[in-house]
Amino acid sequence: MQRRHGTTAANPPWRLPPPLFSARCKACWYTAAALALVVGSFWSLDLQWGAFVSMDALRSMGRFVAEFYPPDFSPPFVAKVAWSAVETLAMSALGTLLAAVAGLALALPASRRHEGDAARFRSVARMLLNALRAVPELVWAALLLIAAGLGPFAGTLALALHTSGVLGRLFAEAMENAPRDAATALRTQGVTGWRVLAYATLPQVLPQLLSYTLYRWENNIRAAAVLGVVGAGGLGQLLAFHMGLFHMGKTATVLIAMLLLVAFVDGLSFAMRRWMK
Amino acid sequence: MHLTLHQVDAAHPAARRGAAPALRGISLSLAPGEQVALIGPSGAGKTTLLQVAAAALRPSGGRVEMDGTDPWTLSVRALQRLRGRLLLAPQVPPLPPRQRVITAVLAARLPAMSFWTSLRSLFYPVDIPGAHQALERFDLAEKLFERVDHLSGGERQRVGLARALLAPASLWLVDEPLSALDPRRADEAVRTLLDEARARGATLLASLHQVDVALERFTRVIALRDGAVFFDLPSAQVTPQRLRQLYAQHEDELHAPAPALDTPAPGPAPVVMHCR
Amino acid sequence: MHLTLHQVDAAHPAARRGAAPALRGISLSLAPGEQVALIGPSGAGKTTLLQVAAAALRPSGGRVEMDGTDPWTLSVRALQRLRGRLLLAPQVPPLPPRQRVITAVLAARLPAMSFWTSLRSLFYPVDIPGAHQALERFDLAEKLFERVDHLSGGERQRVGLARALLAPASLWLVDEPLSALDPRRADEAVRTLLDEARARGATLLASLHQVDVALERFTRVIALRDGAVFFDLPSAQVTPQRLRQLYAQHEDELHAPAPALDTPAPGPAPVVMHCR
Amino acid sequence: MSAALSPRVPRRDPAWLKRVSWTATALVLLWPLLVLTEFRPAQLWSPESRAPILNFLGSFVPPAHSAEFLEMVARETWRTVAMATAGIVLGLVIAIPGALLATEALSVSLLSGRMAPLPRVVRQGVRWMLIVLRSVPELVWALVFVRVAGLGATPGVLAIALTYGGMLGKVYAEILDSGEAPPAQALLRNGAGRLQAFTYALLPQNAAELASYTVYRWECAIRSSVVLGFVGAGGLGQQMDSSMKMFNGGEVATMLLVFVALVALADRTSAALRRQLG
Amino acid sequence: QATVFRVTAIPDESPTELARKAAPLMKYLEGKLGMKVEYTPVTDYAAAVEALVNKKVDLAWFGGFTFVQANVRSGGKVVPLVQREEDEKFRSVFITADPAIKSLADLKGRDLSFGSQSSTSGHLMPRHFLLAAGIEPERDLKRVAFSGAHDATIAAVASGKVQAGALNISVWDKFVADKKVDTARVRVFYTTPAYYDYNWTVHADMPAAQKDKLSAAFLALDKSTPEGAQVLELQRATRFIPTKAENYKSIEGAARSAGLL
Ligand SMILES: Nc1ncnc2c1ncn2[C@@H]1O[C@H](COP(=O)(O)OP(=O)(O)OP(=O)(O)O)[C@@H](O)[C@H]1O
Ligand SMILES: Nc1ncnc2c1ncn2[C@@H]1O[C@H](COP(=O)(O)OP(=O)(O)OP(=O)(O)O)[C@@H](O)[C@H]1O
Ligand SMILES: [Mg+2]
Ligand SMILES: [Mg+2]
Repeated sequence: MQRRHGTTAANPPWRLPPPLFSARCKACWYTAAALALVVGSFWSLDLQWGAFVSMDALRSMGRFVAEFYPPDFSPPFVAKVAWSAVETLAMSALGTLLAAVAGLALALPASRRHEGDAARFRSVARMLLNALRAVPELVWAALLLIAAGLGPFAGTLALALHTSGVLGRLFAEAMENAPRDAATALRTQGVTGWRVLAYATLPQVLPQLLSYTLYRWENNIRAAAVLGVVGAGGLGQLLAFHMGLFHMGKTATVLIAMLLLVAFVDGLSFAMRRWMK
Repeated sequence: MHLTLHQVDAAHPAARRGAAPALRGISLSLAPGEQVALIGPSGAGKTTLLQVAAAALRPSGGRVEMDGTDPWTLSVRALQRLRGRLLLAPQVPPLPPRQRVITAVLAARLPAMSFWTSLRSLFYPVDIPGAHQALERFDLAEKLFERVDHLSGGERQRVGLARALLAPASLWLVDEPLSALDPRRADEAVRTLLDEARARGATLLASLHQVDVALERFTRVIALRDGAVFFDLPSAQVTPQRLRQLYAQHEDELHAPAPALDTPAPGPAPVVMHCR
Repeated sequence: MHLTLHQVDAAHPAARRGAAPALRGISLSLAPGEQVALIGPSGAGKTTLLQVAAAALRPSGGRVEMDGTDPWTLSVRALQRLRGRLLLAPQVPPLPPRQRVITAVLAARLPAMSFWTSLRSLFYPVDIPGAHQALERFDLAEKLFERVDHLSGGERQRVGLARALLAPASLWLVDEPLSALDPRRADEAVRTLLDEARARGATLLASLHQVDVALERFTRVIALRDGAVFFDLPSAQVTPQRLRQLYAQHEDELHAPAPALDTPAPGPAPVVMHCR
Repeated sequence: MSAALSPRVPRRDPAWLKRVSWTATALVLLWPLLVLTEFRPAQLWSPESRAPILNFLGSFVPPAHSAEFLEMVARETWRTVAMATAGIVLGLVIAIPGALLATEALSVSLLSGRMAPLPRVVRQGVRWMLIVLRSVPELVWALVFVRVAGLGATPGVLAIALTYGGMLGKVYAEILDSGEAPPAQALLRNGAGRLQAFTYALLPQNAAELASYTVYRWECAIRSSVVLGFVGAGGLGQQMDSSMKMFNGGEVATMLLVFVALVALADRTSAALRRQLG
Repeated sequence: QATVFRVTAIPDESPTELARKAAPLMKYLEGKLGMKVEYTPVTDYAAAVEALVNKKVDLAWFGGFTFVQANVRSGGKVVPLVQREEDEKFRSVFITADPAIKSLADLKGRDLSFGSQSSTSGHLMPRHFLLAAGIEPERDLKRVAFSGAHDATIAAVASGKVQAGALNISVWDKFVADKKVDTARVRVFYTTPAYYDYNWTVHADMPAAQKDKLSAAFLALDKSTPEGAQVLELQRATRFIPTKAENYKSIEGAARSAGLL
């Protein structure tokens, strides 16, 4: 209320436009850098779009897809696929569960949840999270296979290690981003630490955390497929085996099983979010 | 608790550069057990003042003292302990969605709860009767196990107030406690707050837009305008003329003869009407 | 716009089973250009009624009609077009954090904007003067380019109201527009709303807790209690006795002789005092 | 106001039984998981497994640093970054419309309680499409595209685009749904269009989250070791895969360092984006 | 496509190794064919098969089994041109680092790693001879893994990840010769009988003149010239000889009986 702006003034304040671009506008530079990267990428890759326009190309793709029909639904094979699916599900579920717990534990020191937060271990925790997730599952698996031998245990741990890096980071960001008023209210009352977390921050970010976790689970179903190739068993091993041998019918069955697993987790995450609403 | 502010300036960390500070040279002193209303036009700095008084916002100048100690010189631990003795109820009740009323209300007890009790309370509320009683004071007992995001606006606000009753605080800083309440419940709420504060000897500072309530129920009224104290008087000395000036919109109105408001000027002592 | 409700029942989808419905058998009719205040105790169903009137909540029974058509029989397209002609300003202003005031205010224009214009407006606001003027009506012009999460509570509320002035609507449903405003700005805001609505011939239904404002400024007052219409009268016929009954807390108070409120019973016509 | 008439204090939390039974169910479900995955942590520390793993880890130092190898790593790194970028950009073409169609935050009919049948079908359809896109492994997509584009970067990039399109679409939709609903609802209720509600209410809230998720996915695409090598597109992931299979610790270490650097870069970028948008 | 001649190979060894091996041969072919020759390493057997069947590459290095797969998938439209002399009598070896394993029968209840599932010498033929010895891998072994490539199998056995592995004898010999494996610990405990394996295959639609030019180029490789010596050395071949589809009938039979085709 310091100054009153009349609409009749010679140069009313609204005539002064907010600048759209200035050299200090970091966002503009980021946009430019991103554009340069995208253009550079496409330019250096010489992708062959021409090949896709012909009718022939589409027909040939169609033929490949058609080979998947009919899927092999013979009972022994379906039983085998079902068992592998259970194995994959177990590996991915336990891996994700462990990762969610470890990720949350690491996300706490890695996030600055309020202005006054010194967050002393933030950079250390972030570095640890980065390292965990910079190492791909496959590398973790190879390391752990040496230690634990072939089998699902190594695969599970590999998933858990990589995923805790991923989830830890996502959790930390979700918590830093959450609305702060509820937590601030408790904090001005002298409550600290995990109790603020449990009574104010978590109820707010829980859907987000849950949805990231479930989503990572889904991802890990696919990742478990890759690990299967290294001898961890499950759908992945079946897929690689039959796909490599061009057993298209059997491959189709395995694909359907994977689709169902992913759809199951997707449905679960949908239901969870609905339930939390 | 004894609260003193000496020449306090404060600005919001996110405020744009060049903006006027939200508080300028505020000095005031609240005796233990005093009950003070804070009034002033929108944007005057009431919320900011409450935040400063709650040691939630660090003043950019001046000194805050609580029972003689400056909270900003304390160690983190001691500051936390000090904060355990005060309660700030924000303008918008800070209730995390999806939380149940009982959990939200019991959260006020956290400073006094041990680690294990607070953990246990997440799974099974520790003090159902206590929460029930606090809610009942605000006529909300039947919503005890409801989720806070399933409440109406006024119900949420009352949940926020019920927290005050459970907090182990000796300084209550309440921001616009009545904004979403109907006259009857507003009256009841303010009486409950005052009675409880008196019973515990807690100092109460409440910002209000309901001038009539402020004048009738509180013994002292502090008015803010543009970040500075406009007046700080016993309620009986607050004249309609002063109020008009307080809420006047433009500088010129402040000094010019009071514009003809469309209200007949009331007598010297404020008479409270059915508008409560 | 002509709004009619016939025997409308409504319940919140998330309400727990067995809870009483939020609205029971509401019938009312608003003529085009009428200006009606909606009062009632907290939790009475005011917000719910406004939602039903805005075709935002589907009634579980009864019929809603806007200019003679039931919105729930319309196709989605037609319903969305119809919604373009009404404005619901919620109790808590729905402002996304990080947005600037000007963008938030101009968002009211969206139904009338093409997609490209609205996209362009994100990069450079299309109607700065219009937004400035609307904000000026609420004494907030200097916050034009501020971020909404850097505003005080009352300022946010006024941003929400300024949206109404820009919306191309002929039915305004405003939920507690004055809750966070000081008396002077509240008076100004309600006058602005009423004047603008009158100037455009828009129907205005505003829920309020400020009974004095409702009686003084609006010609008709609808009172809700426990989800049903308690009275629906011209303002002049609303007696203090009726108001006491409306806000009474317990069923027994409703029928027993009115308890001695700590207010001297005022004369038949409500006198508005400085409590505005 | 019935409670005032019967001011009985509730004795028990009504949600208690439900909580106990859910916790019990979860614990019961955990058991078969532990059995199926042969969860025996002690095994990791058995003496016979300690020696080989220490051996392998020992071979990490010194990291491979011959000029030839470093040059190869640099070349492959750029190639991977380029392919990941191209793949993600093409993926966005699928993900953005998919997310806009799938998110419930923009449902007009949901405003009034229940979603209408047609939008529900569309939404389900889009969700299934996204599920199919991301649950078919990259190798299958790659083989489909090998038929038309031959070996090289094209099928790899397309395979990334399809799978990542499906993933991003789903996550975008969930991010939009888990934000605060009232601003978008208010706009829709006042008659604004879906895209308008998206740009005016959902984006300002969620832009930071969306941007940082995209950067994270980009980083994943770089790491993704399987897709690109299949079809001869090369890339750092493929190198890593083969060095790993050969237990060539030095090479693995060098590439891990590159990965860590890329991850740190992505982290910085995303933090900066967050600060800008948040 | 007329200007570039595209070549690929199944990734029975790590792609970097393959690319290194292929470089001199490509240069040699470039000279003989008079056009640019481009080599693309892939990490998946199926990708190589699909690429040749769909004429996305002109020449491919196949194993016996991959050739059969390509032959079946193209409806007999691929032609094997040449093979190494060694490929007429190719063998696989079973290796182990476990002193307790002395014969195929000892494998029961142990872990075994094959190479790739599409490999002839790393999977099909070892499986064939295991079956002949009365061992059904899925039933009798504890776990079957696919390392993906022959060298990877050696590494897996040497590191103790699996107790036994089956692979291509020429890779094994190469590893032993280069001392890349500790023969005191890892040893061969079974060598299979001989069978036909690797060849260079083209699509049947390739013009006859080019086909002839190509086989002539391969057949002309000779250890006495420095260039020929280098190529043959890297290909681990003494010389190339012509081959024909009929040679691989027995592999096809083995594949069918093992249920892999
Ligand atoms: N989202 C919701 N889910 C379930 N129940 C609700 C929800 N919102 C409100 N209710 C219940 O519906 C009833 C009417 O609520 P409504 O919000 O309409 O009240 P109101 O008259 O606006 O009250 P106030 O003055 O406090 O804003 C209340 O009992 C409330 O608890
Ligand atoms: N988070 C913030 N960042 C920057 N400036 C702020 C912030 N919050 C408030 N302000 C500004 O500080 C000044 C004082 O705000 P404050 O919230 O204290 O006012 P108030 O007296 O509580 O008003 P109201 O009655 O509207 O709630 C106002 O000009 C306001 O715009
Ligand atoms: Mg305030
Ligand atoms: Mg309401």
